[in-house]
Amino acid sequence: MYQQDCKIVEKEQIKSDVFVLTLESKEIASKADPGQFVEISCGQNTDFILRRPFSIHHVKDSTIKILFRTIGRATMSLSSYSKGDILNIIGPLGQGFEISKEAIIIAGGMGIAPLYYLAEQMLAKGIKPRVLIGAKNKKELLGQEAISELGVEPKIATDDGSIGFKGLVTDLLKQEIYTQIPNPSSLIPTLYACGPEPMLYEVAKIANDNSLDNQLSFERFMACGLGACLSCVCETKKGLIRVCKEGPVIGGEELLEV
Amino acid sequence: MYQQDCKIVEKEQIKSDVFVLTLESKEIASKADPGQFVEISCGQNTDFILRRPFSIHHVKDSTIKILFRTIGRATMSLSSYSKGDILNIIGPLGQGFEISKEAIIIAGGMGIAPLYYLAEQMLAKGIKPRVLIGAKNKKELLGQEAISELGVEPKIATDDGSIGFKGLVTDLLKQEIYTQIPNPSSLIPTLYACGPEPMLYEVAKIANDNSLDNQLSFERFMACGLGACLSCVCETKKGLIRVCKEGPVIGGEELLEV
Amino acid sequence: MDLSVKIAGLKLKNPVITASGTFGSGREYSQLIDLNKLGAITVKGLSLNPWEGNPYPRATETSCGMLNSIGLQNKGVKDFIDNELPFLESFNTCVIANIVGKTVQEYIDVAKELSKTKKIDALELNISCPNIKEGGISFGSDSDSAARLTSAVKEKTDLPLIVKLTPNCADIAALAKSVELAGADAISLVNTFLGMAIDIDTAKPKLANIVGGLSGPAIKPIALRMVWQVCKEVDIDVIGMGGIANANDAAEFLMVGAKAVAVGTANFSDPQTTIDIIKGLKIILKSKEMTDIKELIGSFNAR
Amino acid sequence: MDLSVKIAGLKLKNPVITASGTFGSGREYSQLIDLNKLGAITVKGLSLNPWEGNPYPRATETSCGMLNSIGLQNKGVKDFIDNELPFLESFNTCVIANIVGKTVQEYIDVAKELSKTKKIDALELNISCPNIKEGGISFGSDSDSAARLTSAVKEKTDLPLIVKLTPNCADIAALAKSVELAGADAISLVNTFLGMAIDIDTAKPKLANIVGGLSGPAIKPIALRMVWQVCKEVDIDVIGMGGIANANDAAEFLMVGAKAVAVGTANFSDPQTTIDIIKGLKIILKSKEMTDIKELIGSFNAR
Ligand SMILES: Cc1cc2nc3c(=O)[nH]c(=O)nc-3n(C[C@H](O)[C@H](O)[C@H](O)COP(=O)(O)OP(=O)(O)OC[C@H]3O[C@@H](n4cnc5c(N)ncnc54)[C@H](O)[C@@H]3O)c2cc1C
Ligand SMILES: Cc1cc2nc3c(=O)[nH]c(=O)nc-3n(C[C@H](O)[C@H](O)[C@H](O)COP(=O)(O)OP(=O)(O)OC[C@H]3O[C@@H](n4cnc5c(N)ncnc54)[C@H](O)[C@@H]3O)c2cc1C
Ligand SMILES: Cc1cc2nc3c(=O)[nH]c(=O)nc-3n(C[C@H](O)[C@H](O)[C@H](O)COP(=O)(O)O)c2cc1C
Ligand SMILES: Cc1cc2nc3c(=O)[nH]c(=O)nc-3n(C[C@H](O)[C@H](O)[C@H](O)COP(=O)(O)O)c2cc1C
Ligand code: FES
Ligand code: FES
Repeated sequence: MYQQDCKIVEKEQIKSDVFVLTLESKEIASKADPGQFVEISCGQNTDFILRRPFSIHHVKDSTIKILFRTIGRATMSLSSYSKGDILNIIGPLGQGFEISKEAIIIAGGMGIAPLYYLAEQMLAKGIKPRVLIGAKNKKELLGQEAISELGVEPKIATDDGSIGFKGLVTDLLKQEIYTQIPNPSSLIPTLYACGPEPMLYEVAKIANDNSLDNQLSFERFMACGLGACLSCVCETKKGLIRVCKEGPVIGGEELLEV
Repeated sequence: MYQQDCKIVEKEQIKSDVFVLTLESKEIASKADPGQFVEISCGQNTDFILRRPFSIHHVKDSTIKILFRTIGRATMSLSSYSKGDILNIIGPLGQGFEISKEAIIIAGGMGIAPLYYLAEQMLAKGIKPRVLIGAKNKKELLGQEAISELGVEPKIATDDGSIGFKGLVTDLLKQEIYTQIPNPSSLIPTLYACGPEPMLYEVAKIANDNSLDNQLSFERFMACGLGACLSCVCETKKGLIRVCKEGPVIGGEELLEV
Repeated sequence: MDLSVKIAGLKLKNPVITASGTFGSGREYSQLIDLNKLGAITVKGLSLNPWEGNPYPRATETSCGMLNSIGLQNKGVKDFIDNELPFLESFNTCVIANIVGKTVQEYIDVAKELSKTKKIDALELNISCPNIKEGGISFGSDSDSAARLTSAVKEKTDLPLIVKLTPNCADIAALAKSVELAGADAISLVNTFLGMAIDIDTAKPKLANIVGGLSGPAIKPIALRMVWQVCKEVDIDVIGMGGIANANDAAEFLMVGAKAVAVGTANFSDPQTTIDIIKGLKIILKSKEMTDIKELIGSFNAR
Repeated sequence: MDLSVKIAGLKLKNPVITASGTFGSGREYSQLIDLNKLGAITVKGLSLNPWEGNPYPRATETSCGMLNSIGLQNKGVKDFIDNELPFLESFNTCVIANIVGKTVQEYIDVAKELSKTKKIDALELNISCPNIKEGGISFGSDSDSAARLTSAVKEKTDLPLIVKLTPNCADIAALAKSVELAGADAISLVNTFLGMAIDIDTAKPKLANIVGGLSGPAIKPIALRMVWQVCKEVDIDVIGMGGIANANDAAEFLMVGAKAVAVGTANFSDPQTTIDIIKGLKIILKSKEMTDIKELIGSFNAR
């Protein structure tokens, strides 16, 4: 874990409200696992005082990328920074995904942020995951191209059917599990998911019904991001855990009420 | 008095910590008298919530200029705006200078901000003021060139003598009054001053000793800038006045303890 | 869409009021906003005779807030009646007079003068100004003296009597209850929180009065909690304030049960705030498919 | 340059302490800052048996502040002694244990367990947590119960006893005086201010507990005023806190008379805050041509 002033070496705007920042940090880049996150100080002299957590979206050489949507004060402020500016960053934080030999990746909305890096790392290890991406509609869809460029054609689900399967990405997941010919390798897949909480619970349920391992990346309100303040807790079968420390990736079998 | 979103049509950095912004507002420009000021909202989602007062430094066509030094949170924030950005502005506010036929203008530091506009307006009316500018040193000197370009050669005083007279601008003023040949027009000059408060009191004293009219532009902490909150009061012979409303220009003869 | 509310029987066209001391007598703001659009204007605290207020500096900025120690400078109730009231009368909005005094009798005298005019819609008893030793907070910090003053003034006026509470107390609900029992027609809260700031270079206080009242967004969470507690405790109407800067903030106070809200410090940040809040409340109602602000009031779901 | 101070006889290498509940047991921060540099570490509130705390969501951000309703989740004093204290011991800094209880007896039991270890430098009696019904604030909101608890614990421990006061009271100086008379060796203040926030879309509270404690820069002016009032009133040492985020803030608290300061919420904004404050205080001393922090303490010039 490091705290550093990192230079923004690249800034891309990929939708009207979605940005990618590339940040220089040899140390964080060298330690970052897929599923881990960073805590960023998103502005000076602002009326918000807490850092904000963002998943590590990509690592290359001595840089990391984050992918974010502007939804409030801090992300708006973050989007006003430019190439060359400096951000103070703490990371890598939390427990990431454990890579297994056979994988189905399920991304809902911004959930693609950590899962893109996961897919990339799997491919680097010679594992070819299946990737399902869900979005409200074609316009809000994130990550299709990026995943394709990795050499995996993602399956898409949109609420309104404006592209791909019409319905929830979890319905697409059920199809994938129940109707697709089992993968020739005949290995049992692990499910990897990140997205809105109801989606994660649904994935856990599907995994449970099919006795599949599953690793879910959760979001909780975080004040410290370091495990000190106990504001990010989640109840699990093991008791209360800190999502910033024991998470954000949690085994679905540990959730209560699935 | 208007409240408007005004576009920044030009931004100049004239020293490492001094900026000039040119703002578009036909309405404010058409009403602004020398000595009046505007209240600017210097940032969004900031930890400071009050507007900041800045003197009107120049008016041309439908634009006004402000000249400011970055000394704290709001002025730092203001300096980060760029050409094309929008600022919300209220003005023109307060009572400005009354122009007289014979004038000595005394500027200390940022005090040049309203006095430049005053000099300009006097010249436009065919009155040629004498101008004295004080600064800590040559490096911090503001307005010499700008005033020269108006066609008046200003006299300079610096604390360290790095340029011009060595000493306080008020000492230079005494010289000007006591030792200079009286102006051929033989009109008695009015003193116009803006700068640090001790300087203003000294000008008032000199004016008093020499029975000269004098108009002094004061600074007070201002919450509303409109005359509503009573935070900017100054004790005068007339009682408490609101510097934002009855000022910022105050006749030196009204000050207590001169 | 119906934004109108009733406070102690007084009908306001909408629930947005200006907070005392932050809006002068409205004159200063009338060039920038249409005063006819406001639910009500609360004027600066009025005493019987002119008050000088505290020495300068009287205000300073803090993180998301400000401290003031104006100390209730005002020209006295007669000057107000002669010179400001005729101006205010020309607008189609309610006028609430905030009154202060150094003795019970002075409060009564100010209330009587104002009641006589027949041009004031309600009185707001300021027993909560933290900036002056006599008057203000000395009456408001304990339940007994607050209740005594309330009933003394109530006896001498027919106007709706709003009592403005100080947050500088241990049990705001108990304080509210005691003024309700003493005859208050409505309660407004919060006034400012006593605070201070130091200039570390000079080692001197930033306010000549050393301490002053904290207002602005910084205090909103505490103010909202207090308004909620008071709304649960009393049956009379409550006007909520403290850090309200936009329609969302106003909605929070209405949702916990305030019948109306007052905007103070935010008028300094942006003179359009009250007007923006009125517009914004309509948008909020629409998004909730409500047609009457009274549906929003008290809709907080504490679970 | 001498930054060392004494609190209730305990020597700290500098006056910068971490505030309870915002720094865990130091472990989390030890990868980012050198704990040896701190004046003292105050650990999270410890109860006799493990406490679950309040349901999620437990925190939310407000203007220049945050609300928390953690509710003193902790694994109990034994777990702390077995698993955290050995870690803390390895650093050259003082350790202050913050203790909580639901009964006087529980406070006493926790104090005894900790005193036995001989590895704790001082106890901080938390009678001011606004987030739990029993324990915490129920002891701290009135002078009598605060005094009774203080003397009960004081009898059973030889450790310096710091009593941490709640700001949710009408007269902080009186509260401080009563715990001083009851035997407190030092006083720390402020704990958080009770506040709340609402999600207007859902009409639900942002905290599952509805109310929580407000901390951060927003509260600094009120906290500073209270620390000043307490320093004037009592003779024992005072630790000041509430919204301290930089060396200037810390200097303000020291100038009004606090012997040391604690940093809470600012650790979240920037884990380097404590270290930066220690450096910054040296710069402030230098600019004032002082060589000893004790010259700064109490140097406030109220005129
Ligand atoms: C482990 C983790 C990884 C994340 N990764 C990404 C990512 O890769 N890309 C991305 O766009 N977003 C990510 N988020 C969410 C991101 O942190 C929020 O979008 C951001 O905090 C919103 O800040 P804001 O001020 O713009 O919005 P606000 O106006 O503060 O709030 C908007 C919403 O965000 C929530 N929120 C606010 N502060 C926090 C906080 N400190 N922690 C968690 N939630 C908060 C609020 O509850 C609210 O619902 C992640 C969150 C977590 C916990
Ligand atoms: C009528 C008037 C005209 C002015 N004209 C100019 C000008 O033309 N150019 C220029 O550079 N400056 C001018 N000033 C001063 C300018 O307003 C301050 O520099 C600015 O408010 C500092 O804000 P800050 O946040 O950067 O500094 P801060 O960190 O807030 O404070 C730095 C200093 O500025 C003072 N200050 C802060 N807020 C205010 C306020 N609202 N009103 C007055 N003083 C304040 C503080 O007391 C402190 O001493 C004028 C002030 C007044 C009253
Ligand atoms: C500069 C200033 C002057 C005030 N004067 C008065 C007053 O005369 N009477 C009064 O009852 N409250 C007065 N108040 C308190 C406000 O009416 C309001 O209760 C408080 O500021 C909290 O609201 P806010 O956070 O929206 O400002 C004053 C507040 C400020 C900032
Ligand atoms: C998340 C959080 C948890 C806290 N837990 C405790 C605690 O366990 N015991 C305690 O005495 N104070 C606790 N506090 C209060 C702080 O120690 C401190 O008194 C308060 O936050 C004010 O300081 P600050 O503004 O610097 O945060 C907690 C504060 C926060 C923000
Ligand atoms: S955010 Fe503080 S413990 Fe997780
Ligand atoms: S700044 Fe409000 S009256 Fe002058």
